[in-house]
Amino acid sequence: MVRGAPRGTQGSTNEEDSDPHARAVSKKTRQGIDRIVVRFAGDSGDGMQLAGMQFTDTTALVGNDLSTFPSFPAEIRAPAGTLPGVSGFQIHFSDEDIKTPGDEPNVLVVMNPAALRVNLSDLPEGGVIIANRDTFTENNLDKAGYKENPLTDGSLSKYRVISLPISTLNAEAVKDIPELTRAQADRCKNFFALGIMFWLYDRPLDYTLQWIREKFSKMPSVAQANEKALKGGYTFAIATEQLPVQYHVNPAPIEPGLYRNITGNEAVAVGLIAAAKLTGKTVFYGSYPITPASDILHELSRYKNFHVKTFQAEDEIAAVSAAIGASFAGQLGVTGTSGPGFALKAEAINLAVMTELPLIVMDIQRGGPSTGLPTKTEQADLLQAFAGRNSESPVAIVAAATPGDCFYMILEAVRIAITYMTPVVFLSDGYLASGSEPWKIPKVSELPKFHIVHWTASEGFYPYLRDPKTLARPWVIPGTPGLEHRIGGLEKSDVTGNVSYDPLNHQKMTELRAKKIAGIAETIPDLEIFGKEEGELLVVGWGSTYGAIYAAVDRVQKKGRSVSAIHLRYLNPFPRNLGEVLRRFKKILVPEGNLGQLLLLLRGKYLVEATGLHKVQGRPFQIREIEQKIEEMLRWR
Amino acid sequence: MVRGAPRGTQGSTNEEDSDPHARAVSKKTRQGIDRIVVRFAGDSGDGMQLAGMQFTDTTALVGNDLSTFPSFPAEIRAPAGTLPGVSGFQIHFSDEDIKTPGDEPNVLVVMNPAALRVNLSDLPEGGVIIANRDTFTENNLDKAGYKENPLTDGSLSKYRVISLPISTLNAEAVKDIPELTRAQADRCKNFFALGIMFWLYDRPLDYTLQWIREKFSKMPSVAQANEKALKGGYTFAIATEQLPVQYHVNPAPIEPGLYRNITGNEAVAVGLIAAAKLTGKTVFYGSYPITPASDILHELSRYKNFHVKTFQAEDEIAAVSAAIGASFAGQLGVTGTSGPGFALKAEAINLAVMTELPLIVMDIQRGGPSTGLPTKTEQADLLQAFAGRNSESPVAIVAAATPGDCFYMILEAVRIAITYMTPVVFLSDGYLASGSEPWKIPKVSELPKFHIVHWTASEGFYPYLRDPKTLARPWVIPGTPGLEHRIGGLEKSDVTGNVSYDPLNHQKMTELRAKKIAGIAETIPDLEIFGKEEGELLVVGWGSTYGAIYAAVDRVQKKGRSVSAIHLRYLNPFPRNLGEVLRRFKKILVPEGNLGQLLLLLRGKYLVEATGLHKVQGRPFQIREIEQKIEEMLRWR
Amino acid sequence: MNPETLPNEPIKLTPKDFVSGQDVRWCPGCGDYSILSQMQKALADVGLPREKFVFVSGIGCAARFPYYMNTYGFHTIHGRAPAIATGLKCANPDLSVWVITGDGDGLSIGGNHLIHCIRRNLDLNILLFNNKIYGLTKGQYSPTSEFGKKTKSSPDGSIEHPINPLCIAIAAEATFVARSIDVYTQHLVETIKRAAAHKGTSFVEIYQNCIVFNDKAFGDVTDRAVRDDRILVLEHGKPMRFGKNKEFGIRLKGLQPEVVKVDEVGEKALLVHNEQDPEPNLAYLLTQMQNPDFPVPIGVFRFVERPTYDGMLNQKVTELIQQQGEGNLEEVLRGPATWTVK
Amino acid sequence: MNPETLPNEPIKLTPKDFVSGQDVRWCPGCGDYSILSQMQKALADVGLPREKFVFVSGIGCAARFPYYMNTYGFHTIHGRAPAIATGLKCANPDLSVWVITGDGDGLSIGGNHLIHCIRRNLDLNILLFNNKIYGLTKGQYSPTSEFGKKTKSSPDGSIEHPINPLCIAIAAEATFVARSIDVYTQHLVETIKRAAAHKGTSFVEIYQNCIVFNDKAFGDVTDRAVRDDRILVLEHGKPMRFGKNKEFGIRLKGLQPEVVKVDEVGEKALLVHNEQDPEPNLAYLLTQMQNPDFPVPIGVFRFVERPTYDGMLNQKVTELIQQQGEGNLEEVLRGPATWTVK
Ligand SMILES: Cc1ncc(C[n+]2csc(CCOP(=O)(O)OP(=O)(O)O)c2C)c(N)n1
Ligand SMILES: Cc1ncc(C[n+]2csc(CCOP(=O)(O)OP(=O)(O)O)c2C)c(N)n1
Ligand code: SF4
Ligand code: SF4
Ligand SMILES: [Mg+2]
Ligand SMILES: [Mg+2]
Repeated sequence: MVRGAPRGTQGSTNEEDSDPHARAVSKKTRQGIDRIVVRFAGDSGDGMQLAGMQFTDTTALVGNDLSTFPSFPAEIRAPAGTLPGVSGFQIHFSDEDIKTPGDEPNVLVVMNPAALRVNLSDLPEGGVIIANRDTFTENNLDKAGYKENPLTDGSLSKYRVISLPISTLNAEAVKDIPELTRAQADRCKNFFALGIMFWLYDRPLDYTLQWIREKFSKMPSVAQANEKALKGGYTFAIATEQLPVQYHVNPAPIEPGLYRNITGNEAVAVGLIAAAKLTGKTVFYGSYPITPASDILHELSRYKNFHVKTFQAEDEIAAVSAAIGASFAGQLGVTGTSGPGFALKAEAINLAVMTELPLIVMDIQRGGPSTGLPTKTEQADLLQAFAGRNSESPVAIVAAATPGDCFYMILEAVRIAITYMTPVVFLSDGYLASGSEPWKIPKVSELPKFHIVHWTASEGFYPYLRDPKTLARPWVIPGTPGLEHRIGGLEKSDVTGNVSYDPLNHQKMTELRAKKIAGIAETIPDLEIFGKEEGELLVVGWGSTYGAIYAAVDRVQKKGRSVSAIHLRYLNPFPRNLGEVLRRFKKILVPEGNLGQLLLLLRGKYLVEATGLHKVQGRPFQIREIEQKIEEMLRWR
Repeated sequence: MVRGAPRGTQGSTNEEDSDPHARAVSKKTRQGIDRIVVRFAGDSGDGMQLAGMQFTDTTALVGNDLSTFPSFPAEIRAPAGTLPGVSGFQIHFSDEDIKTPGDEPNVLVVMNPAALRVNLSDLPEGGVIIANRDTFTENNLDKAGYKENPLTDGSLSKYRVISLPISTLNAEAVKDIPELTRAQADRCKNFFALGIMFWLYDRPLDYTLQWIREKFSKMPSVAQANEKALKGGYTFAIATEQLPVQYHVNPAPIEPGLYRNITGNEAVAVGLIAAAKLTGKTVFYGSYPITPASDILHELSRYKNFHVKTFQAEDEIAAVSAAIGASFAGQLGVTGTSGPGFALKAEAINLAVMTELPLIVMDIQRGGPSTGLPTKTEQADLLQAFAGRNSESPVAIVAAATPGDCFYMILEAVRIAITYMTPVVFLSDGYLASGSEPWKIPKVSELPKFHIVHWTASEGFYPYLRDPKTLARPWVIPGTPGLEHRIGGLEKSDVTGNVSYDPLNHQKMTELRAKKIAGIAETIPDLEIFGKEEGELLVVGWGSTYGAIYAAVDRVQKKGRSVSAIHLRYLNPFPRNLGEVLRRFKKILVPEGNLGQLLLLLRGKYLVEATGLHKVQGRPFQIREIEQKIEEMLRWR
Repeated sequence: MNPETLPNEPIKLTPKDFVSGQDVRWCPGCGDYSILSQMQKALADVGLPREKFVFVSGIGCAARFPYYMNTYGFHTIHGRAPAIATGLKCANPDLSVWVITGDGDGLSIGGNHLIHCIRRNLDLNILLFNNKIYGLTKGQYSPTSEFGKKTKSSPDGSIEHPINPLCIAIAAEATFVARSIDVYTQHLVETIKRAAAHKGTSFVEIYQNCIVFNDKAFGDVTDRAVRDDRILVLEHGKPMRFGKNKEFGIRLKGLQPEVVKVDEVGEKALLVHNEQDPEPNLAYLLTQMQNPDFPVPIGVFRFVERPTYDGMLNQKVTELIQQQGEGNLEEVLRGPATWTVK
Repeated sequence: MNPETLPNEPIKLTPKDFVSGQDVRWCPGCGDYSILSQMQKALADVGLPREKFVFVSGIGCAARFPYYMNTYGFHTIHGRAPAIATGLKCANPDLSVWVITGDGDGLSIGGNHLIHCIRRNLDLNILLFNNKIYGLTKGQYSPTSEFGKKTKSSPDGSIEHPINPLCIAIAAEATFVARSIDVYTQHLVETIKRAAAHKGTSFVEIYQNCIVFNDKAFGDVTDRAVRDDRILVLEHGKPMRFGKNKEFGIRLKGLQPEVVKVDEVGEKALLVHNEQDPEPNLAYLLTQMQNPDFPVPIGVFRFVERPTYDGMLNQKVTELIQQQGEGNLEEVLRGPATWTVK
């Protein structure tokens, strides 16, 4: 049944691109490989996210470095078996440091024809397809738009197809369990497939077995079924001739410590919970559900005993407004959304700019404009964050580089907001939000401390007095006797904070607001250069492009070429040494998930002749795409 | 009573800065002068706007070139006699071409102490103050914050004060009119003052007399009173010794034709009414009141017989949404607002970007951020227009240079919107909106024609087909048989317009949307350079800075220095020759009413080392400020 | 729709004519499917050609609706459909405009536009698919979710008191207010036709089952076993009776309705439904009747005439043109005062 | 305010204590002046220290109010005050929060926030100054302006049917609804005190005269000559009587109130006001009584108890802490599964 016969490697000289399976030649051998990219795909109802996550946890436990990226069906819920209903989960794991979920899968596990159809174009020639052939019925083929069964019509001859009757095998494995409905039985087949993959990549079953027992402790027959399915898959894999080789990936040399797996949205939530603890404040999270930010609301709503209060507002404007109200009340006002909601918040953010209140605005970017591609990633809200409000409206902007970095950048956002009494925009995106990576758990004692001083003395108090160093105005908690005062969105008189239409005062205040934000640079770490301190080409990234850029630069550096990289986690203000670093390189490349937004800011601010690389496809950069552009630019005269 | 004795000129060598009154030496002579700036100021209830407008109309009729700028009290309505209640109207008129309402008044007419206090700082040394001394009572002085009467305490010795009992004189003039209440009588004093000014600058009374008769045709005693007041002021001026010189300003060499006076907001309204006629479409204006845009709504609501429908929406979001609905219906959807409202419209504008519908969004900019300085001017929404929406969201942007230019740029906005099926942002500001200038009335036959072709054939129709030249998609009127189709805010498949999450399609469409807007440049006139085609310094302006920049450049050019100017009325895309023009000059200066927004775009796009001059004081540039900066830059090495 | 703009020859269409080619992408078993079918049936009988219909929606599962109707359609942004439809109808009054919204789209982010559209009485139809949940964003509580509801965003139970859509519509001075249910197919078809026939804003709440995130939200009312006892079908001019054998009725006690047995009190004692009452009081009372104390009323609560916004706007245009003639652009260009420079 | 948080010693304040130093900048003769004075009088008696009060407003003439109160104040953006106040109250439940809004701010751009704040029953007070006009933007019609009103933006008469603020509040499930009038100073003071005392959202409509752009908008009701005949002062538990000598009364006829002469029908026949009725029906009916058919009711329409949003939110925090203890950050950092790399 193996249509795609084993072939030689595709001539790629690059380790990460090559297909390790292609090296399998003899029977049931165990073979070491350095890295592998597996994508699980199936119908939304097939439990692929769960299978992927279990595989991830176990992979983490055996000590590989890893990176994952799920892809959900578009926002609508499609009928079973159709193309829009396909859900996927990709994991890249390795015995080395890796930075992305992989440019493309080496192995594609497909639970139905639609999953094959949707994902096939990403599979390079020679890639492995493990298919549940039981689902390749006429009806399902039809829904996926196949006229013929691709598993049998020869159209997959460029790939190595391992076609297995997973449904049947699974049904067999669980058949003796009492009280199990047929539907329940069939729903275990993701664990059967997972069992196969656990054997194929030489991973232990215990973690998942334990998980099953806990999860289904109240439904013993379901627990038993999933357990049998998992073990069934594993034993089947041992026995079958279709899988002649077992692969082994050694642990990666990872910094010692206690680790967990974390997605960007989880890291945001954990960061905010930590902020509540570290500041001793209530975190008030005002939000209106929107993909891909909703999970932060869901997550935070479970931590009331950390003094985290969530408010599901009637819309995004109410959400940010309520957060501003909470900040005025002396607590930590936070709001989160995605692009369309961020646009709606603009007017209210400006109220916080004028009243100089701390505020965290999180934008988990997605494809646009308008409703756009709601479940897909993009990095195109940078300019909106920078200038998408009426008049001169400076705010601080930070952006996380990896899922785990969301934790640290949220804490930075909090630090900046309360130190400088200013709104801070925190940028993440769909890729970071649901992508995951192993994350070294910090010790609480090593986390930053926040010392918030609220003004309480009635002598010498003016609402718009400024701290000489930070230019921040005092933060007074309403309820403090003797400091009754009024603020608002009209221009303020310097120091007194009274309403003022005075021309020179307006100029002064406009410049002060700008200067305050610019001054944040004093507390921002200098950029560290990855690679040589000067040279031919500098690649500048921000946000979620970090992994792909650094991996690409690493590859080219290893070829001995002069290329370095920097990554901006602070977008406004920029780190102090940015201009100087830029000028040390002959050429500058700025890869972004937009049409050149950071590019415009860098060119406009530093007058450097930077070049952009723009990908707006709802998915992250591949390492290879950046690598190619680097090579191309290094060839330029 | 004349406290400020006549003095010599202040040593200024510059004609426009000098004070012509200072040249008055002998008694009741008539003297020619080239230009003068008068500011009328009084309490909101004193009718200063009316007096100013009457003076303006007559000044236009005698053939001077002129420019006016009213300044209203801040949005609140203050009690009579207080500082916030002061209203002003400035007019600059001349026997030459002039471009601004004048850097500062030569003559200040003040109807009460508050008006003096608010305006005095703008009056240069040696300036003339004509004050209604009757209102300088203890109570009024107190409200204005004067401890002593400035008319008598010597504090005005740097000025030439003409202190007149205008209230008394006025009461005297109208005393015999039957049925006139005391309040009505007193309310005529603006006409008394106007009469004085008419004599002083040698203007005829007929136009205003005619106006009074028409306006008050149903209140004969009020008409009579105003007439007597006006004439009374005139005769008093003839007689009094306090006004020894009558000044005469010759007609300016103005292009022949039929003229009217027009404010920016009037020109916008007239432009939209013309657009309805010229396109044969209904103009649907959705708006929510906001200063300084409300007058456009008021104005347009009176032109239903031009097929102009106004809709006062529940908020700005509804206003723009309704306009989008009207465009979808096949009519001309227009919405107008100011900064805070513009911020609120961002999300909906993106719907029009994605669905590629024509839409005019007018932003009459005001001081910000947030509520800011609602009645004051500013130019700081350019970047918001450029990028203040989620994701890559290209729209066309135009900006008017003068009040009258609003008419032409609105027509341009309409042309671009319907030719390219795109939202167009039209930028004006508080200064243009209420400032006025003489406007040569165009012949209807000379106005642009619009040929709108709606797709009607059902063969070959796809909602996202593109015109090969403009890249515009077809505009179909719902109701057209056979073309039923559906559009929306999700990403569209090229040509078919079906919802698409395809990665490469998204890249293609994102680039297509950008390319379409960039392509508008093909139909934009090349920039004309004011001055030499290349040289030392180029001053680049946009929007309402036009007058001050060109006047300043003109002055410096006349000193024989190498300075030229260009003015951008198209901000996105830029005119095709902009980059090339910029490169022909060694230095570039960009004066703007913000902290450097066009500057960022020019530097970012063309990598030119431009310098900014930033004024954010709620009022326009003075010619002198720009002139000084030019001189400074010409000195730079 | 203006009856005047109806074509002379009756148009014969079938439900199929209203089926667009697009794949329907709701979850299998979603109540939206039924609403779609009933809409297609109802429109076939309205007597207008397909091209005269425009469906406008916001964002949500419900808001996908326009894609599946072979008419003009506009899938807009979250909450703004009533405002967009307002401009559409004002600019092109010949169209039959249908707004499709959800409980989140219409009552959360879009509540204000809904209210203002209703009070202005635009001549359009608003169908609110109430599934008491945010479906598209995968299951957060909505403004109609019951107090205490546990959802993704309220793991320990919502602390929000729900809003009553029909009551809000009445308070917003609605001229047509009705309720129907996804699975009451015939009733739904009739209700949609009634809405189509009304000149002014027709507001219809449709109970819609979200099988994935809020299954059986209306089960206590719509379950076959109980529905006769839990639903009161309103009929104009008829006494309010319900129950398998119509054995129960509604009587007024002061200002408070009460459930009575008909054979105990006699039919005469029952409240008689009057959808055309110029006062909204009865309609209001009916909106207050909720399970389990009362049967849930369905049908037309209120149906009164009031001039429409678009009608009056266009009338003003016509009148002004009659009075002053088509506007003269030259006059406008000239403004109040001119002078000539030679 | 939580009564528990009231200080033990009664606080003695005078109206003057609430006067801020800022110049009041309303037009001379504006009704806002009176409301300001009555507020200062009322708050002096509430028994809370000044620093516990926060006034939050949107934009408009009314919204200037906070500047003139010597308390904490936040003059925010147009229409959003209820949302801002929501966050403020949730984050700092000890404060007495007052939202000041206008008919444009609260019912036009801010209508949705108003409704949702009311239905959530935040423990705060919303005073809507209804002058039936946009004052600050110099005279456009507002959602409460009467049909046909000529204003700057409706030179040939508005074609919008007005909205009834109290009716909207009732439909939004309000627990406290009242109306008073700028010139009814004593009544206004009492109404404000009642609002302050209510735990939950207190919604008060105040008829306010805009002397500049809509003078005498309520003249037909408030004119000294007619007011006794045109105003019905609601008193809990009392029959509804009005007129100079209380000679008229309100009786119920079916679902419809009617004006009767008391000596003709007897006081027993009259409707008795019950602001505490758990059902909102009576309150609703009262909101429908409008000039000239009926006297305009003022006073407290509805006053019922329901748990507040902020109260429940804080209770959940407290409960969870009681159950699970103060959150342990280390646990959260660790998440569901960890492994150790050596
Ligand atoms: C501005 C904006 N905010 C949030 C969202 C995310 N969103 C899409 S649909 C929806 C709610 C849908 O609920 P409902 O209207 O009840 O429709 P249903 O899916 O239940 O039919 C939300 C919050 C969005 N698309 N746009
Ligand atoms: C976003 C935004 N849109 C519009 C405005 C302009 N604006 C200020 S107040 C106001 C209406 C005020 O009316 P109302 O609330 O009735 O208050 P009043 O002045 O009558 O007291 C408007 C439209 C604004 N400030 N902000
Ligand atoms: S999520 Fe619910 S409402 Fe949405 S399609 Fe599925 S069943 Fe229907
Ligand atoms: S405009 Fe009207 S509401 Fe505003 S301050 Fe003046 S009188 Fe009062
Ligand atoms: Mg819903
Ligand atoms: Mg008002």
